[in-house]
Formats: sequence, C-alpha cells, structure tokens
Amino acid sequence: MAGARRRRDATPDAGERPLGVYGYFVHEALRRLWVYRRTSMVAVGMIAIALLTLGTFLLISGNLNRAVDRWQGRSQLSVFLDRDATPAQIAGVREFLTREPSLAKFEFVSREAAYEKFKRHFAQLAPVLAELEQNPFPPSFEVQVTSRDAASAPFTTLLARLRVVDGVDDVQLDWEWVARLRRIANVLSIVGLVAGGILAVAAAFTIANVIRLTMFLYREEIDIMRLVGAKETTIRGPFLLEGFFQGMCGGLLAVGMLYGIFRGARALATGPSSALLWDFLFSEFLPWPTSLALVAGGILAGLFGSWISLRESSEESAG
Amino acid sequence: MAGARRRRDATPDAGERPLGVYGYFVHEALRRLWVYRRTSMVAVGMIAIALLTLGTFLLISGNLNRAVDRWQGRSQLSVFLDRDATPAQIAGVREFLTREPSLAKFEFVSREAAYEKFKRHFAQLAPVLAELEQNPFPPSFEVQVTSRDAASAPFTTLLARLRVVDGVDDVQLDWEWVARLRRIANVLSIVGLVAGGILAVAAAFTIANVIRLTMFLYREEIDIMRLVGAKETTIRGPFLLEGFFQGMCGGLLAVGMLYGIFRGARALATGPSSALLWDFLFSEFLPWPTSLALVAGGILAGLFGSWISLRESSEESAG
Amino acid sequence: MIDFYHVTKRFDRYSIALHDVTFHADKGEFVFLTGPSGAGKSTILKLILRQLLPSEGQIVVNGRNLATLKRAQLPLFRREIGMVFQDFKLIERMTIFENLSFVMTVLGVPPRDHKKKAYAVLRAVNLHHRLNAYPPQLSGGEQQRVAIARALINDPYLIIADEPTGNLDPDLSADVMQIFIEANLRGSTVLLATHDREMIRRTGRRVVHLEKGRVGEERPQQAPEVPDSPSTFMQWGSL
Amino acid sequence: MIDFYHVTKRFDRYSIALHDVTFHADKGEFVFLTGPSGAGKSTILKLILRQLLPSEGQIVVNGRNLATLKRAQLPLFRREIGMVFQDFKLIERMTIFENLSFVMTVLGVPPRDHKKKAYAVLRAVNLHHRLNAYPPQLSGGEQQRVAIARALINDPYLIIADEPTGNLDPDLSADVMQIFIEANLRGSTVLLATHDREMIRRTGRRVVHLEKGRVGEERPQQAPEVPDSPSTFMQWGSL
Ligand SMILES: Nc1ncnc2c1ncn2[C@@H]1O[C@H](COP(=O)(O)OP(=O)(O)OP(=O)(O)O)[C@@H](O)[C@H]1O
Ligand SMILES: Nc1ncnc2c1ncn2[C@@H]1O[C@H](COP(=O)(O)OP(=O)(O)OP(=O)(O)O)[C@@H](O)[C@H]1O
Ligand SMILES: [Mg+2]
Ligand SMILES: [Mg+2]
Repeated sequence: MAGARRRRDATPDAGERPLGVYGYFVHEALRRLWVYRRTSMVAVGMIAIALLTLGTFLLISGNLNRAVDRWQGRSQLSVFLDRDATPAQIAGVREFLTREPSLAKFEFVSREAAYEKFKRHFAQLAPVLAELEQNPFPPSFEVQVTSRDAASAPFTTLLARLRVVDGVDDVQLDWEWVARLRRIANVLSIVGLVAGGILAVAAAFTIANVIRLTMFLYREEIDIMRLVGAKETTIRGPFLLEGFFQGMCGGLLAVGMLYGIFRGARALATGPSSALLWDFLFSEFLPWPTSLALVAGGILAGLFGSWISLRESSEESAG
Repeated sequence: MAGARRRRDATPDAGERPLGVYGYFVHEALRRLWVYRRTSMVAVGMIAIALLTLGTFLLISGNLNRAVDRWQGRSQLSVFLDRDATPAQIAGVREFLTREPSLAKFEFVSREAAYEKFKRHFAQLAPVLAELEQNPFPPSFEVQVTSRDAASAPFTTLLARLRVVDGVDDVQLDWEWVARLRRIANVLSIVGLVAGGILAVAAAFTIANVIRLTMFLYREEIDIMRLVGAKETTIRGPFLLEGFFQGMCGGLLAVGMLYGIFRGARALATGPSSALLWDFLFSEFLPWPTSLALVAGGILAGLFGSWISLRESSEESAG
Repeated sequence: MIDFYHVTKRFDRYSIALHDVTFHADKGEFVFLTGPSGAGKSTILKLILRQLLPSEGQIVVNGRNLATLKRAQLPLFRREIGMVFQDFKLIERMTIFENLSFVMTVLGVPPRDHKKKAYAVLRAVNLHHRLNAYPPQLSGGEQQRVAIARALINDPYLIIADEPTGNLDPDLSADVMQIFIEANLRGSTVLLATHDREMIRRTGRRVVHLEKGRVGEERPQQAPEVPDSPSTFMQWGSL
Repeated sequence: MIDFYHVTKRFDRYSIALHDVTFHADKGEFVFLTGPSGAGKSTILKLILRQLLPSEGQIVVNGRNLATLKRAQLPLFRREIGMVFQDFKLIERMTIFENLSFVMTVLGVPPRDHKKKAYAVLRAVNLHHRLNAYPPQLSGGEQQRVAIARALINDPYLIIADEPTGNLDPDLSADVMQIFIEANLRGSTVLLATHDREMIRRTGRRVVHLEKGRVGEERPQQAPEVPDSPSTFMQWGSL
C-alpha cells in the first residue's frame, strides 16, 4: 500500500460539484421531458384542464358578482317607498336617513332610474317588462351600510323604526332575487373551487403517476446510480425539476386558454345574437394576481406530484 | 438427420392454442391492471371525468328542455289576445282557428291560467311578479303546429290573416324569452358535447400514454416475446383488453357519480333553501340508453387508447 | 441449413460488424463460431434469427431466404429456432416456469404438458428446484442455464447459442456441452458461438473463425479427444 | 480491508446463499473468489457493496461495519469502491462517455477532466473508439470492458469484480487481468470472482473457494508462473 498513488479526491465529502450537478439536473430534466414529451403532455394537459376549470368558474362568478354590484351600487340596504310616494314623504325619509350616522351614505333612485338600470343590466328580462303597462319599480333609497353596523344589535331596532317612517313600504337588506343572483355567483365560486380542486388533485395524481411510471422506466438506471455512490438528491433533482416544468407549462397553458375563451366569448357577445348571458358573464378578465396564482397552483401540483412519487420510490427500494 | 425425433408439433401453423392464449390474455390484462393499479386509476379517472362532464351537461340541458316543454305544452304558436278581449272576440278567434286545418289543434289559456303556470314553473321570478299590481299575462291560444306546416309558404299569409282577426294582439312562433331558454338549453348541450368531447379525447390520449408507458416498461419483454416467435396478436391482446377494462370502469364510474350528483341535487332541492335552479334542472335522470351510451363511450375511449399506442409501437420496432 | 452468401452488416459509418461473410452449415451439423470480442459472432446469430437484416448479401436458413421473409411469417420461422442469447433475455416478471410456459404456449404445446416438460428440461440443467424463482433471484450461471433450457424445449430444428457457458464453471460447461451434443444427435443443427478454446478443442467439431468481421480460415476439424458416440460423453459429467 | 465474520445470507426458506462464511482480505491484497455456479460469489460481492444486508454475522469493509452504516453514508462509502457487475449495469440511455462522466460527476471529478480521464481508461481496455456508442450498440465483451473501465476510473481503494472476463476471449482476458494487477500494484485492494481456473493458475494469487455457500479450503497460493514484477506481465499482451 506504501507509495500507492491515490487519485481519489482528498475530500470525498465534497460530493458532486455544484456546477456539474445542477447542469446535470437541468439537462436531464429537459431531456426526459423531450424523450417522453407525449407523456409529459398528459401531465401538462391534466394540470391545464384543472386550472382552466377553476379559472372559468372564478371568471364567471367574479363577473356575475361584479354585475350585481354595478347594478345595485354598493348599497346593502334598500328602502322601498310607496310607489306613489309624495315628494314630502321622500324628503321625510331622506331626513331620517341623514340623521342616523350608520345610514348616512345613501342615494335616491327614482322609479325611472330603477327601470332604466334594470333594463340595462338584465336585458334578457326586458320582454317580461315590456308586457307591463306601467313601470313596476317603486322609488327607493339605496343605503351603504358597513357590515359591522349591520351586525350590531341596535341596528335591528333602527330598521324597525325606519320601516314605520311615512311613505316607506319595505326595507330590505338586499333584494331577495338579487340575493339569489349573489347566491348563484357564490355557488358558482364554490362549485368552481370544488371542481377545480378535485381536478387539481386528479392532476397532481396524474403527474405522480406519470412520474412513477417514468421512475419505473428509470428504475434500473436509478439503482445503478445508487450503486456507484450517487446521492439521493442527485438522483431526484431531475424528477422534481421535471414536475416543476410540467406544472408551469400546465399553468401557463390554462391561463392562455382561459384568455382565449374570454376573448372568444366577448367576440360572440358583440355579435348579432347579442348579449344574453355573455354580456355580463364575460365583462372582465381575471385580475393578474389570480392568473399568477393559477400558474403557481400548476407548479405546486407538479412539484407535489414528483414529490409524492419520489417519496414512494424511496420507500420501496432497499437502497 | 435420419431417425431424428421431431417433437415439434406437426402443424406449427396451428399457432398458440385458443385456450392457452385467451386464458393468457385475460390473466395478463388483469395482472397488469393490478400491478399498475394506481396508474390504471389515472386512465379510469380521466375517462370518468370526461364522461361525467358530458353526462352532467346532457342531464341539465335535457331537463331544461323538458321544463320548457312542460310549461309551454307542445304549442309552437302562441296567439296572444288583447288583455281585455271580450268573450265574443275570443269565440271569433276560436272559430278562425277551427276553420284552418293546420291550426286546428289548439288550447285556450286564460289570464289566470297563464299566471299560475308561470309561477309554477319559474318560481325564481316570482318576486318580480309580486311587485306587480296586476296579472301581466294576456289570454292566449296555444296552437300545435307541425313543423312541415310552419315551413310552408302559405303559412306566412295565414299568420298575417290571423294577426288581423279582431281581438288578436300578437302571434308569435314561440315567445322570445322561451326561445331564449331553449337556446340556453341548446347551448348547454353543445357546450357539454364540446367539453365532454375534448375531455374524451384527452382521456383517450391519457390512456394511450399510460399504455405507451407500460409498453415502454414491457418493451424488453415484448422484444423477447417476438424473438421466441409469439404472434403480434398474442403480444397485443392483453393491452387491448386492459384498455377495454379501463374504459368500462371509467364509464361505469361516471354514470355512478352522475347518479350520485343527481340524488344529491334533488336532496338539496327539497331542502329548506328550496328550489331555485335545481328544481327543474334535476327533475329526471338520464334515460338508460344514454347511460349505456356513456359506458360504451368509455369502452371505446379505452380501446382507442390501446389501439393508438399499439399501432405506434409496432411502427417503432423493426421486429 | 444455414447459408451466408457474401453477407455484410454495417451499423453505421464507423462500425462494420461483418465484412463479406460466406459460410455454410449442413443439416444436423454441429459448428462452433469463434473469434475475439467484437468480431461479429453475435451479429451472425442475430442475423440468423432475423433480429437484424444484412446490409448486403443473402442469408438462407432452413430453406427460407430471410430477405424475402414476410413479417407475418416471422413468428412461425422463429418458432423453429431455439436461441440462447448472450444476455439471456429472460422475462423478468415471470417465474422460470412461466418463462418456459410462455414459450410453450407460443409453440403450441398443450397447457397440460407444460409442467412436465418444464421440469424435464430444467432437470437437465440441474435447476428443477428453482421452478418458481424469478430470474433476478438467480445467479448469473443459473440464469444462463434457464436460457439454455428455454432454447432446448420442444426440440427445435436449429439451436443457436451465444456464449452459452460464459457464466458457468468448467464442470457445468461440460455438462451443458453434453446437452447440446445430445440435442445434435437427436437431429437438431447446432451453431455455437464461444471463445472457450479448451471446450472447442475437447468437443472437436468444425470451427468457423471470425476476425474483425471476416471469416478466417475454417480450421479443419481437429482430431477429437472424444469420439462421437454418446457413451463416452459421460466423462464430461452426468446430467 | 474486508472482513467477513460468520456471515449467513438467506433469501428465503429455500435458498441459503451463504452459510457461516468467514474470510479476510488485507489492504493491498489481490484475492480470487471461486466456486461453481450458484456457490454465492456474487452474493459476497453484493454484501461488500451493501447492495444486500447479511441475515447473520458482521461485515467490515475499509474499517466500516456495514450493519451500522447509515443510509446517508452509503453513497460516500460506495464511492470508494469500484465494482464490475456480472451483468455490467451500464446505463443504457447514456453513451459510454456519459456513463463514465456520470460516475466522475458523482466522484467529484471536475467536469473539465472528464474527457481526458474517460479516454485514458477506455484506451486501457481498447475501446477508446467507441466513446459515443450506447451500451446496446456494443458486443457483450465490449460492454464488459466498459464496466471494467468504469470501475477503475479514479483509482478506488477497493476493486471488486464479478466474472470480469466471462465474455472475453483468452487474449483479452489476459489484458484485462493485467489491468487489475496494475491497479493492485498502485495500491488498490482487488477481489475478483471468477471460474476461469486457467487464469487463477497463471496469476497465482490467494484463492477463496466457495462451495454451496460455504468457504472451502483456502487453497494455498500456488507457485506463480508469473512473478510479481510488472515487466514480465507484458507476455499477457500489451495494453
Ligand atoms: N446496434 C449496433 N450498433 C452499432 N454497432 C454495433 C451494434 N451491434 C454491434 N455492433 C458492433 O459490431 C461489432 C460486432 O459485434 P458482435 O456483438 O457481433 O461481437 P461479438 O463477436 O459477439 O463479440 P463478443 O464476444 O464481445 O460478444 C462490435 O464492434 C460492436 O460494437
Ligand atoms: N434475490 C435472490 N432471491 C433468492 N435467491 C437468490 C437471490 N439471489 C441469489 N440467490 C441464490 O443464491 C445462490 C447464490 O447466488 P450467487 O449469485 O451468489 O451465485 P454465484 O456464485 O455468483 O453464481 P454464478 O457463478 O452463477 O454467478 C444461488 O443459488 C441463487 O439462486
Ligand atoms: Mg457477442
Ligand atoms: Mg454470480
């Protein structure tokens, strides 16, 4: 043993050199994506579909809520007057509202204004209105109430007092059917979250399985790598990176497709068959933080998929 | 060579014996489904999601159409009378209709009947009606017209004549907004077919890729089988059968889940929050031929996926 | 049985595995194929099984010109050949018995005979006790013997074996040679690639020598130490 | 360097690969491991690389007790060993160069040195012209030589080789033995499983003989035909 030339690195603990290893990671991950590109596309497609579903529901419910908001202003309290309320009665109600600090932010909506607003925002119900001989809307005050005020106990008695003011017909915290529209919007959001969530889990599951299958394909190779002394991180890096790329592509694809749908729907909305639903369901695109969140969700799903299958594989092999 | 014992079968063309081979098919297909059960579940899940989407849209649009039908009867022509039409005028219109063979199947709907019918079938619009002081519906005749009659040229002049009969206010081939509801139902069907179709392609694609990956895993094995003289049918049988099973499971799962959703929605509909959309969107389940068609669609998707990946693999290998 | 006429096999510009190879093996003959590593032995065997197609030249095996063999005929053609691959090519996810059984299914052996035949042929290579093991659970030499058993099952017309004793100790090698000789006596043509000079010398059959893809001198059959009668083979070890 | 104390390895109830095996190899020693097929040679080498764990007994390699070796230490431990596997274990989707380069990346060889080192070690096994081929494009013997080259790269403390000449002709086998002997002279401990009796006889080193999982007599070192000085090795063929 004396005089033996030892060319092994003096510090074997140094392990794989950063440059070599990270270069290998990226190179390997990209190569695998390319070699199994059609399979990667399944993972990417699944993520895209999941996020697209989620995004579509978010888009529609967001716009629906916004349409309701726009029509109703931001009032949460509607004070309906008698349809034939006199100017004096109206002035009386106005005075009452002005006196109460929690009701001081209000706006008067005349019968004509109400009719116009309704027609503008709910074009599809116009034929029903057209059948009527007279304007069915009463004059009203739309009052902005903070939710803190609305929740307080004295507020109920305040409303009771308001209800008996001369000329007041009814006081509603949101119209019932507007509330229903809101409820639809909320149901849509929830359905979207649930459906998107389920699909997102399915997507992560798909990625996990696609990667598990590639792990099977690479199993022999991975065993060989272990036997020549490669660290687990060296072996797994490319897989994680692969999941990351797949997720990112899926997320970007989903946002792109959603935008395509949005533009398409708007193009339809301005077409001759005009308006019906599309008009207010597709008025604005998702705000960009939401879009970014969708892409981030894709990346998370991708990483999660890789991580799951890696964890599993390390449990399987005796090393 | 003389006297050599030749134990090779006298007819090598007999090939693999049916029993042995088909037993091997089923055994192999089931074994692979079991060994790669989690991966198979991805394929099954994808098919189920695709068919579920399709099924949901079919269910809703079917029920929507049915609700519209039920409310409007099967009349396609509505003859609206003046709201204050006299009995004599009504009798005159009735006589006119009776005289024309193509309009002879009709039914009179009084103002009250129209109001009740509307309230019954469109409960969610009741609050709007409640705001009205009087019944907005005019009396009408609902006439059943065959589409052949409606398309004929003299029919237009007949309608023009009908329009000027004393007491007739308007003649409409379908109410505009009922037509809109129908259009929504049709749009839903189309959206469902498109979305379901896209997802079904995605599902077949997923299966193809899952099977392609398993083919990769079995590639060495498949090569060995070829080298010992196995026929392509022997090699591929199990893969096709695997696709068939996956598709069938996906289809059954989809129908099962759809039925679950249907029962769930009905349970909600009878709950305290009552009715809103669910009431008429979920009145009846898919007719069973449609359900069967969904399962058949799953099987087709599964077989198609296997077939695609098998065709590919045979192109790749030199044999 | 086997005829190579001016066969050349090029894989790419740099590697020409065979160069104008012409040789012949008669029905019922026993021929050794030798040559250093990379000489082209495996390539010749792969060409015979039509795993590869020649770049030039003609190959006729068992009366069939491989160039004109249609794809659909390939399975039937291969069923007449028993091949021992250099890398064994056992199906890893099947037990030893299932490996043999699959081949028998392909060959059309009735399922009820599988067990009996598999046992008999494994007995010959002394592995009958490993019937239910999977290939990765066997040692290198054991896998090689399974590969030999698979090639010999159901007495093929032609047996081609690539380095069939590379992982076997000398005693076992002798046993295995004995099996090939017996198959040959039963009428199979045998072509055996090996670089075990000692074994070639002892068996004393015709040798085709390859050198860098060219057929060298066909060394004349050396005076065999062992005559052709079966009885004396027993000195190689008993089955 | 290597110590086996009463090691038993059971795979399942039916196959006991090793039975109470005790042996020792010194630092810088060159030891042959022989025995018939299925004797347990590969099992011993796999135990040394900690590919397997013993059912009973203790193994100490390079001062480390393998039973107490933590999972995280395994890679570092293995990097000190160069192993030639019986089935080569080359990564099929990487070229020969990439195979060697990957190992060097793992061993921490700077990337700029990879090309030079790979060429040098492939030159030694006469495969420098196949740098860019993939393993399935090589003949059996060529793959085996790549596996040897990979094990020898960067001079490991311990070289263990499983049947490293099983697919090589006698001339090449001699060349390859020469390479192992030179590595041994440079200070590596070498443990070599083989059943090539001729080679063992010619090399004349200590032999550990296995028979059905038990260590037989350690045959005393036979009088070497070839003395230990490097010069005379040249008669085996030149590198
Ligand atoms: N698929 C391939 N692509 C490129 N070259 C190949 C391919 N297969 C074989 N070769 C080359 O052809 C030559 C002959 O290979 P072959 O496998 O026939 O050798 P061999 O005589 O069997 O050697 P060994 O004794 O080592 O098994 C070798 O140099 C090999 O590298
Ligand atoms: N994973 C396993 N499961 C069950 N039995 C095994 C396993 N691996 C090896 N064996 C058995 O252990 C015994 C010793 O195997 P080993 O591979 O060590 O033999 P060997 O000496 O290397 O033989 P060869 O010269 O044929 O390679 C054999 O009988 C083998 O069948
Ligand atoms: Mg070869
Ligand atoms: Mg071994």
